[in-house]
Amino acid sequence: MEILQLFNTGWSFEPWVLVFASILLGAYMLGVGVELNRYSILYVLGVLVMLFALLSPLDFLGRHYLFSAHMVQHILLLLITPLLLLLGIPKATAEKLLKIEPIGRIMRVLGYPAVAWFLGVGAMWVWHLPSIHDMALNNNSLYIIQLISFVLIGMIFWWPVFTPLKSKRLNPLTGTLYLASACLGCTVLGMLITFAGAGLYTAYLNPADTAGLLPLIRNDLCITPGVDQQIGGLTMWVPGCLIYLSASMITLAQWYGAPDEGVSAAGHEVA
Amino acid sequence: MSSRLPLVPENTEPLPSLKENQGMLTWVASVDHKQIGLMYLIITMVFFVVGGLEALLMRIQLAQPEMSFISPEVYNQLFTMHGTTMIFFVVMPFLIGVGVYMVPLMIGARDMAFPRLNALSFWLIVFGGILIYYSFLTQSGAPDMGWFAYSPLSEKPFSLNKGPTYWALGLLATGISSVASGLNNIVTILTMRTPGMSMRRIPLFVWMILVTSFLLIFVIPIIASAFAMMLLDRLLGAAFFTPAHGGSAILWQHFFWGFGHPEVYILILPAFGIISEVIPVFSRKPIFGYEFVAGSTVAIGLLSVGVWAHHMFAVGLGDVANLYFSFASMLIAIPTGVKVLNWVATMWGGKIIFATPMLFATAFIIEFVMGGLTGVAIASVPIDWVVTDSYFIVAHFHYVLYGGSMFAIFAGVYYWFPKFTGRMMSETLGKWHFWLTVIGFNMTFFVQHFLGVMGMPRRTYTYHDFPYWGSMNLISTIGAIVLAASVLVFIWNVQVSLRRGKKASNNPWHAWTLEWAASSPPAVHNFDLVPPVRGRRPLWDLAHPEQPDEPNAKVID
Amino acid sequence: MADNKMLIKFFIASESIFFLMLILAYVNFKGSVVDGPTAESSLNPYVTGIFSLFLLASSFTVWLAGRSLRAKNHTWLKVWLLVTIVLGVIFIYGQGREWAGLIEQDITISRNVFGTTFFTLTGFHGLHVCVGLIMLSILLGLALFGDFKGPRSDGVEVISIYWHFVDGVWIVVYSVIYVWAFFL
Amino acid sequence: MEKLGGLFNPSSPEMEALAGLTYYTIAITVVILAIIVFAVFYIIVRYRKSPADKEEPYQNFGSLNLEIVWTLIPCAIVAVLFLLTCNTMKAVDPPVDGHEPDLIIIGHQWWWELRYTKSGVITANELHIPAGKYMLARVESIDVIHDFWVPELGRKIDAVPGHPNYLWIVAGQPGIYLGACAEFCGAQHANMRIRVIAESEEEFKEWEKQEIVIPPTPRSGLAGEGARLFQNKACMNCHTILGTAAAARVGPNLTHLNNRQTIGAGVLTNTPENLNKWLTNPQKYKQGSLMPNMKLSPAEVEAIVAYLEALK
Repeated sequence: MEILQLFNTGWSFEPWVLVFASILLGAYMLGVGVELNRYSILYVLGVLVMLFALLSPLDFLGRHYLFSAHMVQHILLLLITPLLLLLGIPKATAEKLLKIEPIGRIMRVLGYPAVAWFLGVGAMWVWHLPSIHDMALNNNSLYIIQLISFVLIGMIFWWPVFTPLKSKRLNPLTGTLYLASACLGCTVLGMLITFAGAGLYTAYLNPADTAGLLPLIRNDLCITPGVDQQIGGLTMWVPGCLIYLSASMITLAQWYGAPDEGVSAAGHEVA
Repeated sequence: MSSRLPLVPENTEPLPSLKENQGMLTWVASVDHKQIGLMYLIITMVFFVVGGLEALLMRIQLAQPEMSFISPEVYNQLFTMHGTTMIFFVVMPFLIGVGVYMVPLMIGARDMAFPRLNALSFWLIVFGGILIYYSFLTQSGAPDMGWFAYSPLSEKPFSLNKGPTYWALGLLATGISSVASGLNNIVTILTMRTPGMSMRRIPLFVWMILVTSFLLIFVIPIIASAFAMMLLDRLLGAAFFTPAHGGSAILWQHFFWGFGHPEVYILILPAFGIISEVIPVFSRKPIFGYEFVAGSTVAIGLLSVGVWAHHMFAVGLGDVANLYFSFASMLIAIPTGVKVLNWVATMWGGKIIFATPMLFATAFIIEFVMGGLTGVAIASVPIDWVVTDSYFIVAHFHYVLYGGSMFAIFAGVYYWFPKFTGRMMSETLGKWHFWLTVIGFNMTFFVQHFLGVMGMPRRTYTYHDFPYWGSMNLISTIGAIVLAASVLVFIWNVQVSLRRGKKASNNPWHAWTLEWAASSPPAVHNFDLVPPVRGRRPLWDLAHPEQPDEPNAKVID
Repeated sequence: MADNKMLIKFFIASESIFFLMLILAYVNFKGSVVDGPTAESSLNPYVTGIFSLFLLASSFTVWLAGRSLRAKNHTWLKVWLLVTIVLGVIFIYGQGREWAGLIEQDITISRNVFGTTFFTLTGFHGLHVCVGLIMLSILLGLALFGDFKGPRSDGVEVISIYWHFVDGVWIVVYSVIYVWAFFL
Repeated sequence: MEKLGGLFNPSSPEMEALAGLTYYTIAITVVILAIIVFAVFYIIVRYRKSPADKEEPYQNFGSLNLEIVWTLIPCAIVAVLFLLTCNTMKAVDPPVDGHEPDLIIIGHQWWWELRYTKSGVITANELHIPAGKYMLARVESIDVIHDFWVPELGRKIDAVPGHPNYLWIVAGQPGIYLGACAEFCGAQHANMRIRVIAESEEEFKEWEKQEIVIPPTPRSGLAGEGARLFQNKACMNCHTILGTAAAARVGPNLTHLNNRQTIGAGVLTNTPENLNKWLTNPQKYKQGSLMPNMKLSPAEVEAIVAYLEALK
């Protein structure tokens, strides 16, 4: 099978994905309504990214052949999609939403920086413990749970820094620390995966070559299991971190942009 | 010598003194940030001379092929100690020292948040330095495994001498000192700012010190743990870095460069800060794009911790890892470039006064860009395979650390000397110092680029007489001698100016940051009255009430 | 003022990097032990687990001590500080016992990379516990002399933050060394 | 004018690729440097404050558009550099693809042990290769980290204990290419030199044939005396000579010493006189070398030199 064929045939239309996507869109229509503006565009973009991650050959590859593809998918689902979705929610809607109990109470707990941080970084770590990862690959429902949990936990993780309620956002210096420490969290994991010997994730060692892709991957692209695992680890490490870092740059930029109220309280917020 | 430190001028207004002068005791027992700052500067100048002499001896040995001026063992000790001294006992403590002196003044504070911790930091540096230099007295001499102390060369049985042990202990002490001063600076900057001095108004030097301090507290522990492991290996026979016993030679490199690369930014960021203070004042314009200079600093700080493996391209980590690290390393060029362009833009359209500080700042831009560009080049994996561990690298990082950090340090000294001592430095000697430095520096290091690509490895005590190697090395050596002369001129200038320099007003450069509102030298309590802060340039606002920087800033005093 | 607490928080951040490195070293060599003892072959997760509980408990009691200070209840402040110290000492005794046992079987820091990383990691943690115990004893001494009027005292709060940190580190260390070796 | 070495004389396809990339990059960086330098000098001339001028200049606080522009331009440059890098990687360092190494290069303090896996030849410091033929080397170290570097033939590669690396060695034309250890490895790091001797296929085969013959041990005369001394003195504790009891691997294999051009990893050219000097006191020529001064009498030195020269 050639790369081109892969891009034609590699698409899968798993019902649960479409259901999940339509839930997301439906909720948005109910909550916000249907109009074309900055918010809705971002939101829809987020959904599209998610669909790409879940339906495109990326998912196929990640599930059957390449750990690295899987990692790209994770980055998209845990870092990109949720951020876009979050930025796609207008302030008013968010306020309405938080008024409804128990959502408000739950978000107050989950949105607490420490909690959100541990959820976000924890998701990365737990789902990449070799045993659990292989389990998820062999068990369809667990696999689905894994991917959906990425999107939801991702939103919780970004909440303290990019909540629609600007007033509730973390002070940018604290936000930078929040994101930088998260970056450290996934750096360490990426490092371990990169420098651990090949075969950390047994499923990818010698996959059942259902689609006849293996020759293409191993010979034409020269991606051995070892290289594959390295690419995966480094993808989590470098691009993953760059997303966190760019995010903190954005928060800083916004902060500088805002008018200066001249109160020297930043320090105490940082502590 | 007399009980009075040479730095204390015998003029009526005593240098930052605790009322009457009790000789050394006021200094040794002092917890005043200004005195501790000055002691930092003095001690680093001493170490600077020592490290410089070590370099000079090496250059003399290399002046001609196959010379036997010093033995290989001594040569190896010299370059090990030269690197260690210049990094840990000159550039780092100097920049920290200026920070200790200036940060409280710049944010309108009375002192650091933890004055006694501050004193501890300083004395630990001294202690560490003594510990390391003591190893020269052991019968087997100083450490000779290079400042990077690659295992297993730094391990038994390959280094049976005591040197590496003293070295690791001494650097542990300075490491603790750096973490302490980092913590101290962070808390000071975050909590001790005068009303109105919001985080968006602090001078850029303070920004850089803040980012540097965060780097310090987060990367020094990396090397501290590595030193601890190395000591356990050497003293208790542990097996972290000894492949013969199942350890890993590469793990040390990861730990060392995991600290070592951010360290480079610890050495250069405060220098950026000094430049960002000097250039606006002498161009008579505010810094161009304050937000971007400060923001890019944060970006550099964050990126710098994720790129260490570009020091290890030749180790064989695999092409994938190499390419990722290559990419991440190149990214650092972007925020750095932004900085440089902002400095140039600050000078553009200004009315520039080329006093000695500005001369050094201007030269800094060119020399640093030179070093930065070679840095981008060697971030490319194949190029690194050609030039790593060759004299090209020596040239590269001397352009960054001498052409960068040291030029900025000189600019800072000439700029703040009036504040430190109440006297101006001699402009004539200053110009001499400047031109000797520029000529000597470029003569020494520019040719080394070519030596490197022609195949001359680093850390070699001698070399065969290949075409042009001898002549190029000779040029380099002569340059080194000129550079040494420039340092002598500088020291002479400091001496003369201390005694006979012309009295300085509180704000001789008509600068705009708070430290210039204090008397020169500042009183023990720094300010009688901190001027109101309604923008990034409080003294400009005072001088030009008709056009304040932030016309509609809320007044808080 | 908040400075002292801010200081200890950043100090702890710095410290945790130090421990992170020791843990990474342990993980790095986890798989590469060719001969000689390993965690599986030479450790006992249950005994150590029980002693760990004492340390966890001490974290709770130091919190109670702080609370009694806020309630200006000085007797209970002293009691809880004492209890905390005792619990800490018990934990240290447990670790000493474990080390002695290993060294009797000639499992030392110089035996192989497991010994090297294990003793380094647990050793540095033990060192931090001892430092914490010293500081707690000083607190207790001051409390006995009635130094703390309450309701607030930077000394008590800062040192309890440090103590929680030492405790948290142990949870990580225990999971990395024992849980990973025996329960995963 | 004498020929410049290293990057200026690329002698293998790999090195040509490397030189190309380096020149492109240097060109880019030189242009950037030129722009900055020009700007600075223009400013120095144009914006110098005249003493008479008491006015402050226009206070310009920055420009968002400019910042964006000069953030994007470096991004573009970095992108270009990175693409150049990726393109060159494979050309500079071809993948191993599971080939078996043709030779094993082992770094010692301070000399190189060279083992040809096919023919079983073992030699030191002088690497014979057939010109134009790719040889896959496995690079190892027996003590500390070394680095194999022949500037005119290609990349550096570290010799790390416990972490073997692979390197394709090829020389376009016959000739002698000099290199050295590039990773600091102790007292005599400077005198841990490599000389790659690229020769025609036939010459190479011829050399290999000579190297594997086991020379007869001289029984009589000065050489025979030398042979006995070699066994009785400590020589055989460190060195190997095929066909004798000497089989240690601490020092270089001396079986065919007189086929080599240098002694002491490049400190002296290999002539009887130099060998004589060397044996009298190695520390004089390679201070700190692991070969001690054996305190041999001139007569003994004569004998051993005769023996080593006799080995054919």
